[in-house]
Amino acid sequence: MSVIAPRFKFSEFVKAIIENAFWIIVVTTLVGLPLAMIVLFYVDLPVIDGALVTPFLALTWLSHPELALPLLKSFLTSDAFRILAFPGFGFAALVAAGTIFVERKMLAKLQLRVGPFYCGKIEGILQLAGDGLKLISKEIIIPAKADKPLFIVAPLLFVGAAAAFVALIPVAPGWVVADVDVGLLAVFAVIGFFPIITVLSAWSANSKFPFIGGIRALYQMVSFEIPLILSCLGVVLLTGTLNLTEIAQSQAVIPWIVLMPIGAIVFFICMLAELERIPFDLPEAESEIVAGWLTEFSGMMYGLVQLGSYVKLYAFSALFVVLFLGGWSGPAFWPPLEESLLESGQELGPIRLQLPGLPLFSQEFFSAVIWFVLKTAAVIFFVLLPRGVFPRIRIDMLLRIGWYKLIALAFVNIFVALGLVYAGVVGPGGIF
Amino acid sequence: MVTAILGAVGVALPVINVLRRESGSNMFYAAIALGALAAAISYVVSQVAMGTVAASQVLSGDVVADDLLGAFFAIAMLIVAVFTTVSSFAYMRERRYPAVYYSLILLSAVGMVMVAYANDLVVLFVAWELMSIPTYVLAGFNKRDPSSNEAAIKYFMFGALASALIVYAISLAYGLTGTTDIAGVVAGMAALDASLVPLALLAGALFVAGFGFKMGLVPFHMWLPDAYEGSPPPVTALLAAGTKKAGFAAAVRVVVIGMAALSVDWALALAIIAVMTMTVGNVAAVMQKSLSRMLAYSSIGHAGYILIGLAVAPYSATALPGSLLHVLNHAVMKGVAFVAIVGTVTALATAHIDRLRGLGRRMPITAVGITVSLLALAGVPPLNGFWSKLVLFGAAIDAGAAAPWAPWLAIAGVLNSALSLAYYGWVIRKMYFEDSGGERVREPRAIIAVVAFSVGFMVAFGVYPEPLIQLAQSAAPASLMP
Amino acid sequence: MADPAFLALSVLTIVSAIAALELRSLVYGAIALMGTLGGIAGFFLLLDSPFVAMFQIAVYVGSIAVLILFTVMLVRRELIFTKVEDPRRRLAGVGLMLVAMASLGAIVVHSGISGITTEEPAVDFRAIGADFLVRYWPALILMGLVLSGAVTGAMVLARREDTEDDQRAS
Amino acid sequence: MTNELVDFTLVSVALLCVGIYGLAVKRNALRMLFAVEIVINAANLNLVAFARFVPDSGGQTLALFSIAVAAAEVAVGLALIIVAYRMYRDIDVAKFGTLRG
Repeated sequence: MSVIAPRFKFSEFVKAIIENAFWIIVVTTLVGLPLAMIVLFYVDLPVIDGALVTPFLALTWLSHPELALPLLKSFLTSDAFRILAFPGFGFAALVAAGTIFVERKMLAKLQLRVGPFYCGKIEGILQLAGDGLKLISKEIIIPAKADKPLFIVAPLLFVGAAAAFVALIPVAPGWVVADVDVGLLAVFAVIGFFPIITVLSAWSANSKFPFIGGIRALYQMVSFEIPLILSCLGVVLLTGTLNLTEIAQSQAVIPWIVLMPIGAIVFFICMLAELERIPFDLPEAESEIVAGWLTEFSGMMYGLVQLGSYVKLYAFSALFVVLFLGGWSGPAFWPPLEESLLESGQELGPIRLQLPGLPLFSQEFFSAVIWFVLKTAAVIFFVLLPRGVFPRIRIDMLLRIGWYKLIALAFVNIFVALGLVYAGVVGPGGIF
Repeated sequence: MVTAILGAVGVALPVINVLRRESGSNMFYAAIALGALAAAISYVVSQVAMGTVAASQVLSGDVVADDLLGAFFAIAMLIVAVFTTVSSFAYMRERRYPAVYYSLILLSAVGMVMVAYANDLVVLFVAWELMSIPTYVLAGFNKRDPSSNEAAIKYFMFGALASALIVYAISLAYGLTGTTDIAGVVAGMAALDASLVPLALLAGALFVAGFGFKMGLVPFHMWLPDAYEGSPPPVTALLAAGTKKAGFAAAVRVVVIGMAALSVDWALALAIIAVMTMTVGNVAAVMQKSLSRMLAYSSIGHAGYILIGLAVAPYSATALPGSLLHVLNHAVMKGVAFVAIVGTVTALATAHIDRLRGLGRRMPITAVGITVSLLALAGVPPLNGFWSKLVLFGAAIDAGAAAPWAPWLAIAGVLNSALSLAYYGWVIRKMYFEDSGGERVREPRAIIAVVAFSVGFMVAFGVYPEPLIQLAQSAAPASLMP
Repeated sequence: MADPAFLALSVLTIVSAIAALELRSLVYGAIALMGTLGGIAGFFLLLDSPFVAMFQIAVYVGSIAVLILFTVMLVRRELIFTKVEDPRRRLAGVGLMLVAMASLGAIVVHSGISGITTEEPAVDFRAIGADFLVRYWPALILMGLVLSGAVTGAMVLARREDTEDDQRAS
Repeated sequence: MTNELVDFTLVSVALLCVGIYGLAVKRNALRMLFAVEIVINAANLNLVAFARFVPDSGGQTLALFSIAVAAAEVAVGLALIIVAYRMYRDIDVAKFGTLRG
């Protein structure tokens, strides 16, 4: 009998449960409900089907499929859904999680290893969940001489900046969290935050390896931002707008990568550098400086930074799709369904299959999203691929590439775009 | 056109440097820079000589005015830039990064010229920055010399503050009139609602403060002696004779013309600043031990003389021409004085007045240059400085009919000139009548050339000043008279 | 009357401007300066000028703040936290600031611009582009020269002379 | 637009005064640079506010120019400060004392 764990007594167990239940009931009725009422007093509740939907009504409706559907529909068009779930952070985090798993598995296959194997029996598909649980349950260690507030806030800011980046990316016509007129400029504004957050977190750890890594990240990101911006200018010249939705829509006929391959290549290389992917992963070069600016992070803070960097990867890939690959445009996947099918359902012998309240989304929407996800996945694949193939390059080589070659190529691209505009190929009266 | 030549060459120089993959070869870059400046100056002069330049288009709607006022200042500033470049032949011989050095001089020259030509507050501001930012770097170009760095930091801090104040002033002027065009601002200021006048005055004060930092007017002059003493001497020539004059160019365009529309006693304020400036400058100059510091204070004093013209501009037709004339003359005089200091610094490694004993024997040509320029600065009759001062003081006395305080300006100016003659004379006495017993030193040829040219200039226009006065009179905007 | 967003922004901007000057640590000062710059960008958004706002964030946060932080971090760690100043001078400065604020504020409030609001639509940012190319093209060229001069000058200044000779030799 | 022009101008004036206070009192080179930035931003705020109420695009154009110029200025200023730091191992302007007179 161990001393640490006392002997289990069933009566004690039951008593504990009852005590807990008692306190929960008391606290909810005396504090929780009044608080909820006060909050609800200030919240504008939605009106659906002519009824004011209070939370209580919503709960009753949810138990009834026919009534739940309009509720769901109105939730799907709400801002909260956009920000948290679909074009916003939830979707991006899902893609990011998928990316992490695919990366590990794919690299393993490239290098004739097996990769994650045991977790979840089938090819280790639960590995990610396992890792997440591990990271959450680990202790967060803060170095004794670190600048605590900055050190704690930095990962949150990193994820926040990545989420802000995602919010600017349109996924389907009208499906974007923040549809700003100067979207591309806003993207650059958001990208500008990453080096600052990186170098601040590196400085705040008060340790050598993070600082070296942070300074490297600063050099790298700042010097590749310039060709990144310049390579986008060609697209802006051809479309005459900074709004990302309009840019994507302008490529219904032909994606700009066909007309401006140089710009696309420059953008892609800069993207690799901004994302600190191999062969440009000097800021976290694990064989030289432990883990670069991530060295001192532990537990969920490390997890947050990883999440942020993969969300950033998704966002950059999606931006590439929007700028150069035509966004969501592509042929429809299946012919539009008949109206009657939606309205009255399908007779299947004795039963009639019908869901009220359909369609939730239009056909074009599904087609657009599928095209967008496919294209993004393809770009992500190409971002991941170099990791299995290329070695890491030196910092001076990296900066030389950025300052001499890429900037020159980006200018070439701008002149190509100008030539296209002046030759009348693109623009009013042109072919496209 | 001028911008195109100078700007293209200025940007091209570092590129050539990178392409040639070598350091040194000072002469090569200097020759290119000099060629560009010569092309620019001959272009401007030929335009003026052929008479294709319009008289004065201050109130035209163009962003850049191609007029005589601009051309006049452009000639003055390009001469200074040439002086700087030529004297750098000697100074930069053993130093690094000559390509960047000359390209910065060219860029700054573009900025000065465009300040003179600018007819819109936006262009004026950007040109002002183009003039200033390279000079911050040039002032700190001697990286191993603490005093050069200190000078640069002081200059930078005050310069940055000045440009921030100018933006603020422009923002107020823009807000009050709804346009950035100087003509539009003038028209708007004239038709201002009475309740807005305090804001307009605030804008005017901020303009004066902003430009005043560059010009070295008295409440804003504290950076100037340090910056002039610490910077490399050719750069000091550029600062004292070039950027300072650009400040006056901007002031002529904006403060005098723009604020003439505000019928308040801004002129009296300028006059008070003028008297303070010349008195402080000249009194402080007496106490200096270093020749470059003394000249720095004396150039504060001269800023006061030039300001006389701006102050009495509404009351006298000859005031602005007098200012312009003195700007040109002072550019040449101060330029050659600082170039001569370059000579003493490169040959004797000092600019200290006590160490200049016997300079008349050791470096005769440099000493002649210093002597003639000092005499001209003091306004001794057969030299050009005399005529510009005469025109200026005459205008002040002339304006006495309309403004009773104006003749006092002339009196203050004459007294100050007398004071300045005293300390200039002291320097001349050190050079010629005391002997240090040193050997004769070989003088750099580039400096001999500059001295020869400018002594010729000063004596020639001292004896026969008519063409310059004519030019100044046609350059000054005439629409200002009440 | 001003709306809450405006009030919040103005408090943020002014407080962080004071904090940028007064905080003991230079790193936090730089962060507070970023707060000021971001607040100004927020004002630009309130003024329906999203282009300038985004440009402000991209330039100030993307380059200026990075440069400042980089310089701050180059400096020795003790220096970041030391703050020497003359208390009397500071007192005088605070007094001067308050007097200036009060008097300038009085001038502004009592002048004719109080009470102006506008219902007109904001200027489209495409008009700015047209302005740049049609009216202010000389300024644009000069701006290019400014930037190139500043970059070459800053590079020459910041280059270390003691180590570069070794690098060249190797 | 529910805000009045004068509100923006007041904020701008307050920032101007804070910036000038910083330049007058602080002797740390970097803090003086901060103060200059604050003044420039006050001017930009003024410009954009006036541009909104006129309404006209000129103010926004000038604000853009001024932002870009500020970037160039900061680059040069920081380079000078770095040079000074290498020489004195300090960034206090009061300690850079070689020029007197």
